Amino acid sequence: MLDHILSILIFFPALAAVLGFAVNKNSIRSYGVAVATIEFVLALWLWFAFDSSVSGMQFMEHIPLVKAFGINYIVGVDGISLFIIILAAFFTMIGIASLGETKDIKNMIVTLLFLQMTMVGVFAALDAIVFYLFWELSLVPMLYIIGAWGGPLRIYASVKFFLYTFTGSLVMLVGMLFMAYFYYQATGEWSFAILDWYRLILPETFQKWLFVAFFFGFAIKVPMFPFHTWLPYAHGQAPTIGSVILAAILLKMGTYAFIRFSLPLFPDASVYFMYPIAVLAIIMIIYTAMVAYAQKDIKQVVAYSSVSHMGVIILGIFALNVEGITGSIFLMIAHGVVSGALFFLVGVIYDRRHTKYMSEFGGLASVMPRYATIFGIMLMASVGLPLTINFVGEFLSLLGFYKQSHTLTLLAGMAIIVGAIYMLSAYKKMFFGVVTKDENRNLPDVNKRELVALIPLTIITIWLGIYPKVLLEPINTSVEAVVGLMHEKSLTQEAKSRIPNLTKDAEVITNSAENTVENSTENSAEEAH
Amino acid sequence: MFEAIAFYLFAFLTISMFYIAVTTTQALYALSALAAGMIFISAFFFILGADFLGAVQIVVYSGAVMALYAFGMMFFDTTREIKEKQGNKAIILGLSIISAILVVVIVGAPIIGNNITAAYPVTEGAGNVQEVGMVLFTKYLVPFEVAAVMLLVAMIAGIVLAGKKMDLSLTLMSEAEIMMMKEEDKKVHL
Amino acid sequence: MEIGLNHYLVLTTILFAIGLVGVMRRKNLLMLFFATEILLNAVNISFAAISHYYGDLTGQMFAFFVIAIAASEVAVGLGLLIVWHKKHNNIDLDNMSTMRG
Amino acid sequence: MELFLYTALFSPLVGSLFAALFGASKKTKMAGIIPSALLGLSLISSFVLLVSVLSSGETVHVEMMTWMATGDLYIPFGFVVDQVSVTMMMVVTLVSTVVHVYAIGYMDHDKGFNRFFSYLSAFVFSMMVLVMSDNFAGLFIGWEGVGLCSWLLIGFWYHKESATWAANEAFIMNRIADLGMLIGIFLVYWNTGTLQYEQAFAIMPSLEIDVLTWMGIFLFIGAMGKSAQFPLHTWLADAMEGPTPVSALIHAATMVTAGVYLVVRANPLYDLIPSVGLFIASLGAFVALFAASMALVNRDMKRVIAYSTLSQLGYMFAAAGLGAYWVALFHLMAHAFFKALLFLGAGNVMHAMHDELDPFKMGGLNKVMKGTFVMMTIASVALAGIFPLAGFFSKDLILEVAFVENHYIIYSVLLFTAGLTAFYSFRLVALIFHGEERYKLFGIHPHEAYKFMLVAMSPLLLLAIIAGSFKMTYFEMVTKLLPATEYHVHSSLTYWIMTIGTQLFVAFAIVYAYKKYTSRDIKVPDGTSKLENCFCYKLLINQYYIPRFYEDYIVKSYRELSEIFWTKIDQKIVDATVDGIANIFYQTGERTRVMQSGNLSTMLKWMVAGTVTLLSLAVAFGLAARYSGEIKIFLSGLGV
Repeated sequence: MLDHILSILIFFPALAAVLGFAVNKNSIRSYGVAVATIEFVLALWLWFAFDSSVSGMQFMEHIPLVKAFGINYIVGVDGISLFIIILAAFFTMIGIASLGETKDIKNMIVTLLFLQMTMVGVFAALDAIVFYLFWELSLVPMLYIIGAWGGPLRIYASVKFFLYTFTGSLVMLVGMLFMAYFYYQATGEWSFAILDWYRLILPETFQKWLFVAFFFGFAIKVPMFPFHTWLPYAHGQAPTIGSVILAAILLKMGTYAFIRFSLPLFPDASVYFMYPIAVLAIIMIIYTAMVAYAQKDIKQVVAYSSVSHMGVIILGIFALNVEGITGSIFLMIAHGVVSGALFFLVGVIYDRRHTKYMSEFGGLASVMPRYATIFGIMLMASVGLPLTINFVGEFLSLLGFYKQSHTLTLLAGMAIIVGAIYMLSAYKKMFFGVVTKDENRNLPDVNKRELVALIPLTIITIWLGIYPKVLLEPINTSVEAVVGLMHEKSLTQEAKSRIPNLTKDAEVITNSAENTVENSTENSAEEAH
Repeated sequence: MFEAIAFYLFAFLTISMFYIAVTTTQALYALSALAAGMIFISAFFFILGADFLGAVQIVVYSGAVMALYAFGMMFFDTTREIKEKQGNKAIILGLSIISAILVVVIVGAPIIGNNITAAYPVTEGAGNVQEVGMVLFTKYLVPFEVAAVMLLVAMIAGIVLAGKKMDLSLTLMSEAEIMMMKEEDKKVHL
Repeated sequence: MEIGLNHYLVLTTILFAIGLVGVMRRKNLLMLFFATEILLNAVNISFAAISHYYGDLTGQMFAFFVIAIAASEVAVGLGLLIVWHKKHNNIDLDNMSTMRG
Repeated sequence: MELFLYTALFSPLVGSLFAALFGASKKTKMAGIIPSALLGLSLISSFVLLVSVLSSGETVHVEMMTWMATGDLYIPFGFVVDQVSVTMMMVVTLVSTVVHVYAIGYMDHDKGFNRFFSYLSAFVFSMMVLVMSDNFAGLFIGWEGVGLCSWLLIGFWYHKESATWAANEAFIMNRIADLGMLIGIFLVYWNTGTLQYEQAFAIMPSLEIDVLTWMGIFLFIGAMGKSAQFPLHTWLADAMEGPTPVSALIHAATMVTAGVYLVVRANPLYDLIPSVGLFIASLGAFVALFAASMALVNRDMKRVIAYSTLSQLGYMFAAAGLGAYWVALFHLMAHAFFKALLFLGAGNVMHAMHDELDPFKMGGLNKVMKGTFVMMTIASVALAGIFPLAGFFSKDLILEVAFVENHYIIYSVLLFTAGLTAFYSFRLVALIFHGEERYKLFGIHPHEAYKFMLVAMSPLLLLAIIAGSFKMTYFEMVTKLLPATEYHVHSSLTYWIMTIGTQLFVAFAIVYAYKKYTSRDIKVPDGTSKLENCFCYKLLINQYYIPRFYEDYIVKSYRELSEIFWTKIDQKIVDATVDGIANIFYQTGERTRVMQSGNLSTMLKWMVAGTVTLLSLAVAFGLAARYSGEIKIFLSGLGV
């Protein structure tokens, strides 16, 4: 069973979702919780069985789909993707468990289970086509969730979300096809397997073009400035569970793909585009934080804060060294937990008052002390207080990028200031002061069902803030392999100097890569040029 | 010389007949002009030595098709003037001429380029009908049979389509009756 | 004054143009059928002419099949036309707008 | 020894968690007593450690577990008890134990009693982490931890708008400085490859001076925020919105001195960059004078003491900047005792006066509040630096340092400030405890605080008196770690002239303050007197207009800029562009929809048009293919 655990993880929720149509409406909730719990336990088992000293892919499965074009069903997991898969399983579980009174709850749970399939699929896929398939499929359940259970502007928001991200991924698809074609040119065989692509050394100009093509797909998903405008709408209109999954997992696809595709495939282009992307990331950090400060709707504040934090993740990725990339992966998980929790929290108050405007609240700290406490912990995690999960990621990301540029890091570090500004002022508006509105006087505090989601998230937030080593170790091993590969593959002098040389891993890479393939690639690339 | 005169004469006649056919408001005139034009076209076939084709043209077009139209027209109220809104004539004319020229260029290009050789050269000493028969029943046998079936299908289709409610005649019915019939139709559909 | 292929081609051009004018200009469906016949015949002439000048029978064969198709088209088309007329009491093109997008 | 270390470190945390258990429930005395007892335990452990360090000179260094490790980075949770940190530990645990016990009485009637002790103990834990950590990252944990607790405690009465505002201001301003600190930490890591103090400081001498200078500057920016140095000083005065024990513990004795601690801790670094040190000293001297001047006229008892704290922090930085780290640390310690005492005394007065803060509305309280009166007077004398109280030894030492190091400007500024300090301290004492009983006008019936609160304050009183006598012991201990520079004025004559002169100057300031503010015709100022209308007074009472400047130009513009970013740029430009692109397609569809009018005639026309287009393309491509050779020649002729 362990040999096929990834396939089981991917297709079990989908199968369960199909069967879910036949389940009685009254028992669908427990059915959903059961399925998601099994899935989560399986994911934990995956972690348990995972060997963190191995840098390469584990639990690989390989089934040819279209032999003539080298399209295979390949899945595998390494330290980079492992925890995001677990996080996806975790969020689906607590998401379903804490689902409030929802119309068409059956459809919702079935959709969530489908969504889980696509999420796990994206992070486990090692074939570009399979990856693309899950990447696009993930849009469909989300579109449905926003469109069917969303707020008044839900149609606009969902269509915008769908079309925007879809457009980006089409450009990415072109890049993938070209990449496969290039592989064909170099080796005489078609292949969409990412691990095969890793062995290709592309000439710099090709790298740049392909990097840009992939960048569009990823950047819109992240979303990077100036492609971020779909996000506030999507978050603003989506139901709580939609926002949670969107913020916690779906956004991570973009940043994950940067690490999986852009960096190892195009090391020179990554170095070449490092500064422009860093500048974009800094604009993201500061600009969206300021926009968040101007919001009147608490959910929008959290949404924009999401964008701001994603900027730090991008910055960490383009630090191009072990510290930065490890930090950014950790921050992905951290941000997933924290912003997921924040969206849950916003959902709690929305369920009670059916408004998200901060001006409607005030003085909630005395009415709902437990809620205020959990919100406060998450707020502090969001502003990156040490010993919370976010700090580790932010610290490492910024630390990593400091190696590349001092000034830009100084600017990016503004994140900790501007983040504090909007978060604290939002908290002040909602929780401090005296209760002014009568409706707020008798609000019930968080109930058990909500605590099911919030308590584990709080525990994780603090636990991983104090003891991040459990995650950092496997992540570190895989990231070292990626960085080593990048250093090995890079052509330009600048890239060689920017990407640190990790000798111990470099040897392994050289052995595995076939020099002949590389040479022929280079030759044909020259001809094509 | 004779050929030239014949060509120009029939060219003039065909063009004018067809011109009348597309411009006249009277359906009957159009029908007559079209039938005449068809017959004149068969003259070209004869000039070009395609005797069989010429004969078919007369039989099928001037005979069968025109008769069909004539029968068809009996159903319609041909005396009724149909108002035809007209768009921009320049566009219509321009588009027609350009596309006609393009069609001819495309069809004629390989010939002008002298790149083609005859796939089924005309057999010396045999009449046109014989030649056609030989090609038609060897190389084009299958298409020929298919065409035959198609004609059969078309015939049946025509009968079925036109044969519904043959007992009614809109031309003879009054407006009120027609309206009533339509109402009933709607009810059935609902 | 030798009549060459070009003469025929010019003639068919003119006839084809007339046919197209008919197609676009007429609003009476019956007239539209007439115009279609003209188009087909124009092409038939060019087939026959090319066949003649190149000593190749293929052109004639095509013309033959075109005639066959034209005949069946008329049969079916006319049938449809009659049904339409029975339903709507006219055969005006402008009234056929159920395909408005 | 490790056991004592862990006890000292974690018992406040246990206390905090214990109190947090009762956070949402009704007030229980236990929530106050248990954390206080645990803090006492921590105090005892710290004392044991102090004795051990003092007697054997050995330091305790433990590594609890790994925190972060990736790439070459390795950060453990490591703790060290050496001469410097044990001093700080003593100060922190001692003052906080006193404050905890005091707060049991002070917060007696407050609804958030349990919550308060949870926060307060959490603060002590963070502070302990800060001082005991053996690396910069651990320092930063404590650094941010105390910031968080400070936010929680300033905003403790969260229903008060001013309190929450002050809390947020304090947090955000500290964050600005923390960025500097973070950058400093990055610089240390990338240049030395480690964040452990020992290793990092060992590598530093081999680094370039530029790098070291930047390191020093950025770390000091961090220190500036926490220690409220100019221009990040405004939060400290506003932080007085918090409960008074908080002000005593956090905003006088411990947290604000973290900056000084950092500079002292990083002494190997600052020794290498004397120019930065000089800057620190100058800034310290400036802040000393600057803050003291604002204290002269302020009419809020707690704010006066806050400015006094600020001013004393300036002294400490002046000493640290000049390389006299042990002097700075000594003053830090002495200051912690008497300033905490002063604040707690002020707390008693506040309680007695029903939270009235304006000393002009008090007067003559010495009759009702004898104990408090004595304590505050002694604390003020110590603050003024009168022999033989604690302040004399530490403050005079700083003056000597400035003199010996030949920085006469700094010396004279500090000397002048000493006079101001004496003046405003006794202005306060005189206004509160002497003169007419003006409070009667407001119908207040003051009463003395609980006995046990006064008893709780007594250790501080004792230390404020006798701390000076530890000077030599302390010197011997701490100089095992810090540069052991003894500062002696060259000739003993100069020394005596200086010391006696200073004492006389200070004594004169005290007498003058007494004379001026004990007189019978002190009235509650109503803004009409000549003094109140003069420019200097206005400048000082408005804190040099700096808070207003921040509010009008920075906060407001930030808010407006945010608004513009959102409404103008995000919605009108970025999002509008996206929607615009979508609209182009939509409009194209809308326009071309006319083609699908359903009118067969029109559609036929479009069909013909389409045919024409396709045919033209066919012809064009055919020609291009036919004449490709010629086209190539032609194009190459054109130079394409």
